[in-house]
Amino acid sequence: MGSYIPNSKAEQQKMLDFLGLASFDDLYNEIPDKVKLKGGLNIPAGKSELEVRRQMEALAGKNKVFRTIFRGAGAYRHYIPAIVKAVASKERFVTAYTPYQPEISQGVLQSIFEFQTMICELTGMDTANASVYDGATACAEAITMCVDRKRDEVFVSATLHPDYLRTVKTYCYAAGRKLVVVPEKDGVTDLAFLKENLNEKSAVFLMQQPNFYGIIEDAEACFKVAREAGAKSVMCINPIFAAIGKTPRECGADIAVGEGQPLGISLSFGGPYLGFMACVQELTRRLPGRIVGQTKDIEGKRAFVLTLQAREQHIRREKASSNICSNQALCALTAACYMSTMGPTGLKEVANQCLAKAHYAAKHISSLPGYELVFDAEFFHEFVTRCPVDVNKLMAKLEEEGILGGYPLEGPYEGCILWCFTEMNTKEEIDRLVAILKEGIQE
Amino acid sequence: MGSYIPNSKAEQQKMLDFLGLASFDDLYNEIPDKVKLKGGLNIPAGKSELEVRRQMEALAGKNKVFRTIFRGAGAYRHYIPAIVKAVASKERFVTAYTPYQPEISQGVLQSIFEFQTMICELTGMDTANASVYDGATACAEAITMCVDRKRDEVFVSATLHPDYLRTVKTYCYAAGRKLVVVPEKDGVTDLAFLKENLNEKSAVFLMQQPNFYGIIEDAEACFKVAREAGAKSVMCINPIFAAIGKTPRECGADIAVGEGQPLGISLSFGGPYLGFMACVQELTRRLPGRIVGQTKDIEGKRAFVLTLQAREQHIRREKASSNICSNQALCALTAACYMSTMGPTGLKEVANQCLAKAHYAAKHISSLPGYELVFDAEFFHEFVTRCPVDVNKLMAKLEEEGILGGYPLEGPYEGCILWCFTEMNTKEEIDRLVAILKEGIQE
Amino acid sequence: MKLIFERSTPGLSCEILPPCDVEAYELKAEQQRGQELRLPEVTEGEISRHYTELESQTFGVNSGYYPLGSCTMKYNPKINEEIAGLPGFADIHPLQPAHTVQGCLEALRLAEKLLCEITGMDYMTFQPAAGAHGEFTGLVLIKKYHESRGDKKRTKIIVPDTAHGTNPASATMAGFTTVSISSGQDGLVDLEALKAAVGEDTAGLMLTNPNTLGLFEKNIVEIAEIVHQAGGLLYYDGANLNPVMGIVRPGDTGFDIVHLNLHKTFSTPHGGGGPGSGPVGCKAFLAKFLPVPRVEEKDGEFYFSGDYENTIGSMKAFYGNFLVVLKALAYILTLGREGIPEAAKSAVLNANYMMKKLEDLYQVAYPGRCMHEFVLTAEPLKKKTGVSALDIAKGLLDNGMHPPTVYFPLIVHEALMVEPTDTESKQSIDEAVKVYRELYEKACTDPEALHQAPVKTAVRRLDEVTAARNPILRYNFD
Amino acid sequence: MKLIFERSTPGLSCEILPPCDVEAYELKAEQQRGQELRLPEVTEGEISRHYTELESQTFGVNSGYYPLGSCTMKYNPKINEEIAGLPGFADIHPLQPAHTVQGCLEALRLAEKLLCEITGMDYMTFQPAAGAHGEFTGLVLIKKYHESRGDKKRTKIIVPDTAHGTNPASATMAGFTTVSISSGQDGLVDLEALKAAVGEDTAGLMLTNPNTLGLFEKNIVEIAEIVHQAGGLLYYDGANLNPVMGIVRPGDTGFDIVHLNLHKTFSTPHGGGGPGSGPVGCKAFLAKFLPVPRVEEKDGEFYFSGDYENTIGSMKAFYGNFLVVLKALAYILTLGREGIPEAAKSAVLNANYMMKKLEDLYQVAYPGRCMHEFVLTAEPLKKKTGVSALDIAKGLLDNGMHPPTVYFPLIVHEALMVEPTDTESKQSIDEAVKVYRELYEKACTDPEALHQAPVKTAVRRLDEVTAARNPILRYNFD
Ligand SMILES: Cc1ncc(COP(=O)(O)O)c(C=O)c1O
Ligand SMILES: Cc1ncc(COP(=O)(O)O)c(C=O)c1O
Repeated sequence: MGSYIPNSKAEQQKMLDFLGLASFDDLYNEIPDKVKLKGGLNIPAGKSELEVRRQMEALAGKNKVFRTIFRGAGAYRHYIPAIVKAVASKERFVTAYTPYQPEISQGVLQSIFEFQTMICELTGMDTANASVYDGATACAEAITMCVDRKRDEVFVSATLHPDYLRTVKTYCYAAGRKLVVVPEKDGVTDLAFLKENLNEKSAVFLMQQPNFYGIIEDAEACFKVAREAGAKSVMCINPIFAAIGKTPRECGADIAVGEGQPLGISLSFGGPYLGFMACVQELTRRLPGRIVGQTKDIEGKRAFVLTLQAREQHIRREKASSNICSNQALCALTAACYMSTMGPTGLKEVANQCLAKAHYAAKHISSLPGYELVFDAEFFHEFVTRCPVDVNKLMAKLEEEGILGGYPLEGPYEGCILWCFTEMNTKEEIDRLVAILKEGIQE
Repeated sequence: MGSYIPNSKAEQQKMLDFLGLASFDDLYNEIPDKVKLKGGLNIPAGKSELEVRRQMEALAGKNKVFRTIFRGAGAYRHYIPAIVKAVASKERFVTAYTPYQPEISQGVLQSIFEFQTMICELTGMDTANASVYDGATACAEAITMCVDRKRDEVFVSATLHPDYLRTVKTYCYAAGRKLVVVPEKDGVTDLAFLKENLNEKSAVFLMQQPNFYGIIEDAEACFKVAREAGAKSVMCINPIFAAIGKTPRECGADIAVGEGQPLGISLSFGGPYLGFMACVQELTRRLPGRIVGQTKDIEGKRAFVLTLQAREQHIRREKASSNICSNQALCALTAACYMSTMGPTGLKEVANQCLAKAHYAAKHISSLPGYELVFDAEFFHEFVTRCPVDVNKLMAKLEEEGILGGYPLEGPYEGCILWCFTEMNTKEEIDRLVAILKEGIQE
Repeated sequence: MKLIFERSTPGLSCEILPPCDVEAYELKAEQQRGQELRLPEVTEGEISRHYTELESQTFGVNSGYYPLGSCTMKYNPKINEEIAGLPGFADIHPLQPAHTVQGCLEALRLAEKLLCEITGMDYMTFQPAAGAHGEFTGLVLIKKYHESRGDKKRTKIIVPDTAHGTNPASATMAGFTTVSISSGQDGLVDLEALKAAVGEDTAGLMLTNPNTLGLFEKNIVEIAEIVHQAGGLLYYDGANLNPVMGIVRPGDTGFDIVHLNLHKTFSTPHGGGGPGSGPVGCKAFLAKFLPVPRVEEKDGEFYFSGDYENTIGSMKAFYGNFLVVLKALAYILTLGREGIPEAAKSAVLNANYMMKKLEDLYQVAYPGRCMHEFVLTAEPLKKKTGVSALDIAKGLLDNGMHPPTVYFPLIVHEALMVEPTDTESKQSIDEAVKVYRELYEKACTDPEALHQAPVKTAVRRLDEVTAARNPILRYNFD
Repeated sequence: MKLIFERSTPGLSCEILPPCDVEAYELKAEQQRGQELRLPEVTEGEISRHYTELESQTFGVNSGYYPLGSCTMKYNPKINEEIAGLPGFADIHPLQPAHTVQGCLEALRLAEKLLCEITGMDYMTFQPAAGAHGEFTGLVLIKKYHESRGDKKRTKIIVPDTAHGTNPASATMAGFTTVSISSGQDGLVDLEALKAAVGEDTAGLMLTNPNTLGLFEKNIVEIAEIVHQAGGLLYYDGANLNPVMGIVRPGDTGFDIVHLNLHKTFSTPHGGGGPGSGPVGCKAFLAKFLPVPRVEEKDGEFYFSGDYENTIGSMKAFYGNFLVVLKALAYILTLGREGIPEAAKSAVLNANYMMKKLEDLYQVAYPGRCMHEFVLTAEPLKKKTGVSALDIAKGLLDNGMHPPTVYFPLIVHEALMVEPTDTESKQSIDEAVKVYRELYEKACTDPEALHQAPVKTAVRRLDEVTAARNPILRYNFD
């Protein structure tokens, strides 16, 4: 059994003696006997490091690591530079906690301040927070920011990622808010529906850009409608796309949120990821979670500190803007380091390569009989095609070649495939994919 | 092309302007034109990080990583605890250089002081240095320590690792020293030969423990003979064995050296490894290389510093005890961290498991017809058996099963196999090996 | 310290990607970003130095004593990090087909089984990303439960005044009204106050046990009875499970739902504020409400369930902070049957030892046996010398130690909440005690010195008022 | 700081191994260790804190400006570390059959080809583990060469007085006598002195170019002619290749043998003193003497040669510091054709820029165009103020900078040898210049302050005399 306890039995005895206790059990005199666990935990005995490693390596060995990935749908494989991994694994960043004591936490604080700045730059917004759990909860939290007693109806586009939509539904259910899902038409938000249904109770309209199907929507038009109805607008944006695409601010959003995983965070079977949130000046004090601000110390030296804490649960308790306490700080640091490493040119290059490769792939895939594009709309790095063969069989075949194929859609587009291409996919890989698809049709 | 240069073209131009230079080429005015390289280097253009990673990963992919290893012969697979890897990769340990400025290098200095202490503890010696390149060069340097004008003949047992022997030969050739290889008899040093041939010119006798064939030799007897002839004794010892075996000091050696790789350093296709050297008090000032000593700062605070530098090349130049400058400091730190992690109990446990597993394996392998033990002598974790089938075919068969079999010997024992077993080999693996060997015989 | 933006030089960059190997594509002008993208332009060496500097101004568990009450800053074993970094975990896409992620699914199931045994629960979801997220999840379960029984009047959640701020905040998010009940003289839930508070509108009680004063709610069985009898459910805030794991199980003391803080009790690192993991366990009768997807097992094959009819939905995308769960799993496997209670006992012993070493100088807010932490009040000291809890905290900084949590729980004035944890040695506690005692002396003889502290840190006390009044929340490029 | 032994508590340990799964075996009593084994007994958390503390008292390239002359402390790219850590390299046994290590062998061959092109050599061995080891290897080649020609009288190696201490020390190890020749007024090899020194007993000349004063030996062609005509060989100490790589190749200026310091020129980290790598290249006529084993290639398959007839043997076990070679290889592939000379030029530009910014205050020992480094002499300053080169160095420590190399080369009194390297920015050089200038002012106004420096470091100046006189070289347990 691995023990991390740095006191020997002899020392522990000394401590017990000092406390005047006969045994360890005496430490728990306050606990009624009848509720104490009898006979110990029914779990295996402790193991040595080597054994635990072997067991966990065996588990890892049961997963398949795909060499080639053409699947996104909310989790994207991008290249993670070595420096990013090195920085993110620095021991003190990893083992510190929330920087409650700013005098010895300037490192973490400054890293968040830098992250906030970069998120503002990406989204065009004025203020960003230190992170929330992920893209889905960022959407949910953004909605909460917009709701007040007068306006408490929520509009969300059906083209939002299904997991995000489900999360938003749960949050709305919990808070007792009415949620209207704006239907999708030809792969995009039904603007007419939105126009017709927004009303004086409508608090907010939220949509995703590019949307779940990869399509770059006409967000500006949607947000204009929302604004005219007196509702706030939230854009959930892919941060890589934001490097080249019209920013949420430029589209007229009041709040920008998104999933930061593409910014240097590994796929990790879905987490930990990084929810980011940014907003226009007026909404700053409605932001949930930690925010770092710049100030001075008593000697006039620039310094950083957690600020605007009057919004937060530890001060406001039931009146707080959110319950969030622990967030995804280390992921935020990772993303900031990633953005610094790529720089403006590099980040745009990532985006442009995604764009170029997806369009190259789309051209060749969609020219295969049966693999037509489902939607006739501009896209970023994901797009939907039909599939002339059994999707599961196709995926199995690709798997044999070490390829994770596109995501088989469910619901209205069952039988279609959502493909994703990033800078990680070489032309060679894409050509190989097209060749395999072609073979599959001929068989 | 990856660039690590932190000055933009614009800034470089500013710097050139400041220097009054028209172009970069002017920086090299001092170099005669006729020797300058024309047309640039004939090497490929620079590559991005992603490309370099792909190229190097492709190379790594051409090597076979064996799940199971039964081969040692100078490089041993032991378990490396996670904390050891984490410590050894700490950025400042990795990127610092020799601690010439002790006030800002106490970390490195203290780590070496601790290493020296542990090596002294392992070997029973009084003083250790900060490391030399590897076990082979440690042997060669130890010999140099013992030679003087009166005594300059060197005796080395033939049971020394062949690479070490070759290295010692090269060093002796360079210095113009006579080298006598004491022959091997039944797998051990021929004591009678040693006794007969040592003389008043003999400076030193060096042997390995356990020897190349895994055998625990009667070093005490050999060293007694050497001492009686007025020669110094050097033991090249496996540091894991030293945890349970008679120490060099107890055997009567004046100097202990060895390869520190088993102490937490990965196999790494042969390097970097770690040469350690320790000696009795009287020889301290003949030790080569860096030595760290304890002292005080002007406020009386304990501190550490490179000391006894009057032995070294940067002070003594041609009269130095060695030319060594850069050594294997990070490997020494790694080994010290490994020894701290294992502790006295843990290190003995490693040794005892090696011992137990090798004897378990020997019992079962040698009971197979044709796989008899070649030597009838006590061994630690390596032993030699005969092989009733074609060795190469056997190895190929094991390889198919992900097993790196024992080392096929050359020279006098050609056709025999040197097996090695460590704590990393489970009973299951060993049983599987025995089963495969058995099958092989029956075929 | 420079900001990374201040290290930027126009034109510099790291060369990370090869040139694009397919033809370029351009977005329509109206889809393109107009605004300039001002990210740092730096070489790798510059980035490396920058973060090395930031790290040097960050205090982590490895930097020294870190007894931050309620946060369980225990040592984070390195093997767990290595395991979470294995490509077989880190490089797995969350939407891979089930047969290619059997290892991930098995790990989640195994973690569920082990943690159910440790908490006495029947089922567990790993979706919640942190403790507060777990609370929220649990409260939505409570809501759904009552609703499913047609019981719509239960709109109130009872929360003791010692509770962490996330408890009432979570209640609000779940659409409940918080009823705060004050603690008794002994720092425990006042049974009479509880009885008075419960009723037909009671949805449930949230309780931390041991509570945030470090005291075990010894009347837990009675408390459970009162709440259950009123028709409410019992929610366990597991942030303080560490001192009682393997000793007493929330499930055995009447709790219906628990959340755990894997980043506290189960040694996963705190990451400068996250990511954590806040799995929620419940008794069988609540299982059908749990968020989806859930991992199921059939004939040794693992798979994700589809939507359950009664599920509350999802708490986030995918399945939670998976890599964090892995680290906790490795820790539990390492400690095992005997190690879990051993760690608990060590935490309690350390806390009581340190408390006793200090109680003659600093006043213990609620004396008696504490569990993993104890709360001091600097109020008498402040009255006597003018030196506050904050001053003491800042004085500790100058001694290379992280201060305890200050000014929490709110019911203790000038609170200093000390949680040594199980992985702290007697030696380091003794050293800390020495410093705490010296600071007390200092407060008596030279209070001004403590008002001025810290002086040895990278920056000194900050102007937090201006920070909040005129917030500067991002770098100004102009 | 505590020593790890002082953190030890009897009875503690990390639990690393499972119990042994085969029957125990015991050595005979006379083969067993009698002496107690006093290693630290500590938990992992204690080890982690210990080394975190040690690291915090270690100055690395990432900590700040590190212009340690002759050592080329350039930035160490992280990708190289990641590559060296790949299991396909790190977990390979050196004695695996050739067909299972084709990747390792190909990497060695590729590195050989690239470095041969960069140096103008025909063959290269990677066995030498560091620069000095390379020198020794090269000198043994020289010895063997002359011997092979029956030329036994060549017992002398000529070494300029500016040479690094390893040069003469290596000559001794190779059984040669060192003939030191003094430099001319201009800091370069004095051709007349050289002519006087060479003769029938000349085995060779060791030369560093640019030399340790940072000056390019512009008469290199003449030097080569003189030595070759006398029958000697030319050895290139490659520690200073950085400023001329891709610009001029030792092989093209008459050198027969070179060693490289991969841990200097090719960005592999210095590891607090090592490991490095000191490959040795030579012209074709010397190839048959190179150490074995050597990597050979046939039909795209790589293998190790057996013993060559004329080989000097081996310099160490196996094939050199393989992982270090890999890092250098990754670096060379990254920089490539244009990047290599670009790095060289950046190094030269930085050095000249900084020199010019200082030359009005600090005296440049040998003024003119420098290459990668320049040597200042604090002698006039010392005469004027009593402040020595060492005092300036210690003053730099208080400013968070690593000092230059001091008191080397020996021919410059009060030498300060500054090598900014190519990976330092103008900004950081400007900051350094500011500090150097301030220290000069300080020396003039308050010399005592500099005699007292450093004051901000973890420890202050050490008593090095006592350390050497009464050496304490290991922890005393009693
Ligand atoms: C008692 C208690 N409950 C809940 C929480 C919230 O946990 P988290 O920060 O993981 O959201 C905390 C964290 O500080 C806590 O101490
Ligand atoms: C000019 C010169 N030659 C040789 C060496 C020796 O190299 P190493 O330390 O790698 O043995 C050095 C190292 O400082 C050097 O600067």
